[in-house]
Amino acid sequence: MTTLTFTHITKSYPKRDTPVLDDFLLDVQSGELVSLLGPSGIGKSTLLKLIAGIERPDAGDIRFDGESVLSTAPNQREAVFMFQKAYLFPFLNVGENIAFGLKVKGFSTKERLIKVAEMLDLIGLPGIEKRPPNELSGGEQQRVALARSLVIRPKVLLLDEPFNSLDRPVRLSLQEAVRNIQRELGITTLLVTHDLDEAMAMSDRMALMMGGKVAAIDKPQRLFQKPPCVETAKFVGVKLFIEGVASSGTLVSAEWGKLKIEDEQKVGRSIFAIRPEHIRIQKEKCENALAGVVKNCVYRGTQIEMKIALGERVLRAHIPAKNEIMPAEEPVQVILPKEHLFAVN
Amino acid sequence: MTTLTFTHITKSYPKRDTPVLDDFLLDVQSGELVSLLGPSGIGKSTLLKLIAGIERPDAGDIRFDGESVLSTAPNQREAVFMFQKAYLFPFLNVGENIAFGLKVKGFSTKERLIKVAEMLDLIGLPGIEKRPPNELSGGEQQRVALARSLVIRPKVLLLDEPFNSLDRPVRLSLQEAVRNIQRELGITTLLVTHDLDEAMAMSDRMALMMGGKVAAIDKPQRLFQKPPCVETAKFVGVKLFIEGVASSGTLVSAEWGKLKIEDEQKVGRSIFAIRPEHIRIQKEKCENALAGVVKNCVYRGTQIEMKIALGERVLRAHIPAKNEIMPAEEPVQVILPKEHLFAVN
Amino acid sequence: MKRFLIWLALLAPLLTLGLFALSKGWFYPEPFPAQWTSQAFSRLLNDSRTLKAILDSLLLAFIVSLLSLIIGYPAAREIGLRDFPGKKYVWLAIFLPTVIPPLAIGMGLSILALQTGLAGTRLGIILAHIVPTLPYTVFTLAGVFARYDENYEYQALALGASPTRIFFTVTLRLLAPGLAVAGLFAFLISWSQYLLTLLVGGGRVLTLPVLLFSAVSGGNPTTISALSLLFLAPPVLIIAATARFLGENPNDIHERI
Amino acid sequence: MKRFLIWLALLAPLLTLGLFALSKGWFYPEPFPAQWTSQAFSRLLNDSRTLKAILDSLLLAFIVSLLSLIIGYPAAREIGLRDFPGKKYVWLAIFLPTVIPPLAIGMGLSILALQTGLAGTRLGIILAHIVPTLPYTVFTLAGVFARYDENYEYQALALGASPTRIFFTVTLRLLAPGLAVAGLFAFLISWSQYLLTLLVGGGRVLTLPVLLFSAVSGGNPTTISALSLLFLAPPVLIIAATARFLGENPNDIHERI
Repeated sequence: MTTLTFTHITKSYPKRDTPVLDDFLLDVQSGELVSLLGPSGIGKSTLLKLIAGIERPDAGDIRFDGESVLSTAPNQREAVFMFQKAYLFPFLNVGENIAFGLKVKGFSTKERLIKVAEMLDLIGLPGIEKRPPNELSGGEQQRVALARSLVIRPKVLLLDEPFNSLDRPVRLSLQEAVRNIQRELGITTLLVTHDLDEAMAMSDRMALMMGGKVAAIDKPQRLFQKPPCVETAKFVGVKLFIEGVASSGTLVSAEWGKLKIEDEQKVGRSIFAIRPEHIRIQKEKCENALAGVVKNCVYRGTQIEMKIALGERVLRAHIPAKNEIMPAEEPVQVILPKEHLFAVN
Repeated sequence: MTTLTFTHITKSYPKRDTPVLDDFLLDVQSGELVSLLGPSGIGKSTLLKLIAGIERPDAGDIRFDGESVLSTAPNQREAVFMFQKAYLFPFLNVGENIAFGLKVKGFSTKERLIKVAEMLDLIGLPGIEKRPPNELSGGEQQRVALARSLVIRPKVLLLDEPFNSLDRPVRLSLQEAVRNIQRELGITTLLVTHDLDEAMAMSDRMALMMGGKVAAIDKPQRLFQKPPCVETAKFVGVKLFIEGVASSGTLVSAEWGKLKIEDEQKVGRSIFAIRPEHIRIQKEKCENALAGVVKNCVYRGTQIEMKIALGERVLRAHIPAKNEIMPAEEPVQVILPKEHLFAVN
Repeated sequence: MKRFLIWLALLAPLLTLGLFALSKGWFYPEPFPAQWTSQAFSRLLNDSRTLKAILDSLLLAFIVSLLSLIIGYPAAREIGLRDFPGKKYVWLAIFLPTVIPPLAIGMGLSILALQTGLAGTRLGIILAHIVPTLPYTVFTLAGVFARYDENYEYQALALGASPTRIFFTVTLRLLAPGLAVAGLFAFLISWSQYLLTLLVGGGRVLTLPVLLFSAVSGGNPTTISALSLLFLAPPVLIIAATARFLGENPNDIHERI
Repeated sequence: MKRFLIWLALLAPLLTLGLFALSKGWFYPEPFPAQWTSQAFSRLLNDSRTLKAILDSLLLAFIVSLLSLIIGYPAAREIGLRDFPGKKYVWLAIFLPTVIPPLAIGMGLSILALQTGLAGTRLGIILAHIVPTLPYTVFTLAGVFARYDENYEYQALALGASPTRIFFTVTLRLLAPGLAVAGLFAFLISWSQYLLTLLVGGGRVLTLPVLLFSAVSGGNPTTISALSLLFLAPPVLIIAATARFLGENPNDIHERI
C-alpha cells in the first residue's frame, strides 16, 4: 500500500514551446485508482514515464509514501506498466512471461510456479502457462500482461490506455476485471485515458488535465453531474452555457431571458449550465420554458438526440427513447428545470 | 432516384467452407438509407463489391430500377464508394479530386468549377479547392471524398464503415452531415457498419445480417425495442431471455417462476426478453418482482450498470444515473415490468 | 562525435580517390599530396574513347532499366497484391540473384551467350544485364505493391474511369516514387556491370567500367582515381536525387525502397 | 504459366552451369550434353588449394560479418530509434556505398592500403571488406530498429531487470531474426568479394572467388562451372535458411529485411 505524491512537477520537451507539465500537483491515496483524462498531447503519458523513471522531470518531486524516488533507478522503483499493447515477450510462453519479474528478483522455480498459477487464477485464465502469447486473443494478452506486472506486488500500477485497441465487449469485461483485481490487491493505480465512460466506470477519482495542470479532480458522479468549471463541463458533455446576472433565485440573461435558479448563494455575473439529458421537451408551457422548433431528431437507442432552434440559436437535448420522434419544424417548449441548472464559475 | 434489388444472391470464396452470401434477398427503396449490420466477415463488404462490380455473384441478380446491372461494366454502373479511408488522390488538389469523375464524363472546365464549388458548399467546406488533401483533417478528407462521389450524381451510394477511423465528436458530426446530404440529394444508400448506435442514428431501415442472409430488417426504433428473434435481440443489447410456457397473460418458467405478460396472443412454449434499461431496481415488492442482491455497480454517466445476483444467476440492469450507487450485497427487488416483456420467437 | 565517425568512415575511400585524382604524387607518410593538378580529368575528358564509353554506358543502363520496369511490373503486381500457393518460394527465387555472386551468374550467361550466338552483341549485353536487374526490380516493385492500396483504383473505377485511363492517371502517378526508385536501382546495377559486359561482350563493347577495369592493370594511380570518380558521378547524383522522394520521416526511405 | 516463366528465367543460368559442370563436352545446337561425368567436382575437392581457399573464404566472411554487426549495432540503434537533425543525410550516406560500384571503392581502398602498409595482410582484407558490409549492416539493422518497440525493454525495466540483463534476455532475442538477416547479408557480401580481396590482398591471399576469377582466363568450361557451383553453394544455402524467418505472410520478407 503506497501513496503517490507529485509536487510542482515541471517537464518540457525541446520541440515544444510550452511545458507539457507545468507546476503539476496531485496526491493519490493508498490503494486508490485515479484516472487522468484529457485530450491527447496534454502530458498524461509523460506523467507515467516520469513515475516509472523512463524520463526525468525538470523540476519538482515524485514521492512514494512520502519518499522521493527521483534518485531511485527505474528498475528499483516497483512501478509497473500496462500499455495499449501487451508487450508480452514472444519468445517466452505465458508462464515464463508472468515469471519474468520473479526470476529477476531471484524467486525459486517452485515459488515462481505457485505464484504464476495464483495470478492466472486471479485473471480468470487458469492453466494456460504453456501457451505462446501469440495464440491468445487481444483481451487475454492484456490479462496476462496485467498478471506479469502484478505478480511482483509492485507499489504503483500505471495504466496507459490499456483498453484502447480492444473491441467494445472485450473492453468492458476487461475494465471490470482490472478494476476488481486492483481493488482486491489494493494497488495504487493511475489510469490514463481519453475515454470518459471508461474513466467514470473505473475511477475512485477522475482528474481532468488542462495546460499541464489538474483542472478538476473529484468523484466521477460529482464531476459528471456538477462540473466545477466551463472546461470540465464541456469535457463531460455539457453543451449549454447561460451567462447572466444572478440574484435571489433568478438568472437574468441577455440571450435567454429570465430563468429561475435554485442556487440562492450565487449573486452577480455568473455562468450557469445544464446537461443535455436534463433538458425537457414538451408541448405545454411551465417554469423556465422557452419556445422553439424541432430541427432534427437522431435516434440513439436509449435516447433521442434533438436539435431545437430558438430563434438564431440551436440547442441540443437528449430525451428518453420512450418518446416519439418528432417531425422537423414542430413547435415545442424547451424546459430548463431549475433543479438541474448549476453554476460553473 | 433508383431502387436497388437483390434476388437470391449467392457468393462463395475458395478459402471459405460456407458461402458468404447465401440466397440473399433485399429491396432498397428509392432514396432510402438502409444499413447492413453484423459481425465482421459476414459478407457486408462483399455485398458492396458486388454492387460496384468489383466482384461478381455466383448466382442471383442485382437490379437498379428493376434492370439487371450484372452485364454493365463497373465504370458504367454509377455506384460510388465511401470507405473508412478517404482515398483522395494525393497528387491532385481538393478541387481536382472532386472534379475527377466530371472530367471523365467530359464536363467542361467551367461546368466542373461550378459543380465543385456547389459540392464544397454542400459539405460545409467552401473555398478549399486549391488545398492538397494531406493538409485536411480526417473528417474533412471524408467530406471531400463524399463530395467527389456525389458530384457525378450517382445512382447508388455505398458507405463501407466510413466513420470508423474518426474520433467520436468528428464521427457524430460527419454522420449528421452525410445523413443530411443523402436526404437532400435523395440518393439510394447502403451503409455497412458494425456500430449499432451509428446504424440507429442514420438509417431509414436497419438490416441485421446472419449466415449470409438478412435475419431481420425494420425501422431502428422497432428493431431496438422489439427485436423479432433471439439473435437480433442479442445484437441490440438484450441480455435477459426467459424461456417458459405462456398462457392467458402469464409466463411460467422453471428458472424464473411465474411472470405476468401483456402479450395475450402468445400461447405455449415461448421465449420472452426484456431490455436491461427496462429492468427496475427498488426496495419494495410489486408485480413481477424477484428478490436479489447487488453484486456490482458501474457508473456510466447517464446510467448505472448493475449486476444483481438472483441465487446462482446473474442479471444486468441499467438504471438512470439519478439513483444512488448501491453498496455490494445490498438486498433488492428486481422488477421486470410486464409492459416491457416481449416475445422473441 | 559518434555521428562524425560514421561520416568519416563512409567518406574516407571517396576522399582518398579525390586527393589522388588531383595530385601529382602522394606518398606515405605525407598526410596530403605535395602538388595539385587537374590534368588527369582534362586528359580523360578530351579522349574520345572515354566519352564514347560514357555515352554507351548511360544508354545501355537506360535501356536495361526501362526494360526491367516493363517486364517486372506485371510480375511484381501479381506477387505484391495477390496471394497464391507457393508465393513464399517465388519471393525467395526472386531474391536469390540479388545476393548470389555475379561472377557465378556471369559464367553461366557467358556460356549461354556463346551457345546462342549473342556473345559480343549489344542485345546480348542488354539481356545479360537484365538477369541481375530484373529480380531486383521485381523485388523492389513487389514491395511497393505490397503496400499499395487498390481502393484508389476502385474509387476511380466507380467514378467512371476506364482501366486504361486509371493506369495512366491514377496507378502510374501513385507508384511514381516506387517506379523511380526501382528504375534507378536497375540503372545503377547495369551502370556498374563490368563483369557481365566483359564476359558476354568479349571486350568488343567498351563501357566505362570495362575501361576502368583495364586501366587498373596498366595506368597510374592518378588516372585510375580520376576514372573512378567519373564512374562514381552518376550513382552519387542518383542517390542525391532520391532524397527528393524522402518524406519528413527519414525512416521512410526504408518504406519507399 | 506466367509464374513458370518467372521461375525459368530465374533458374536458367544456374541450370546451364550445372549441366556444364557435369558434362564432358556440350556444343551448340545440342539441347543437352552428350556425355556426363562428375570428374570436375572430384578433381576440385581433392585439390588442397581449393579446400584451403574455401576455408579461408568462410573464416574471412564470418569475421567480417561479426565485426560488422558489433560495429553497426550502436549506429543502427541511434539511427533507427532516435530523431536528430540531419538524419536524412546520414541515411543517404549509409545507403551510398551499398549501391555505388565496388570497383571504384576498391581503387580508393587499394591506394589507402598501400599507404598504410596493410596491403597484402589479412587484417587489411578484413578492413577492406567491412567497407561494403558495414553500411549494408547498418542500413538493414536501422530498418529493423525503426520497427522495434522499446516498450518491451521498458516492461522488463519496470519488472526489475538491469540494462545488461535486458540486453541479453530481451533485446537480443527480439532482434535475433533481424541480426541474423543483417549478418547473413554481410557474410554473403564478404564471401563474394574478389575485387577487394585482389586489390588489397595483391594476390597473396587466395579466397575461393579469387581462385574462380583466375580460373576464368585459363580453365576449361567444365572446371569453371564446377568452381562456380561450389562458390554458389553457401549463398543458396543461406537464402534457403532465411526461409525460416518468413512468417505466414510472404510479404513479410520485405518487412524483415
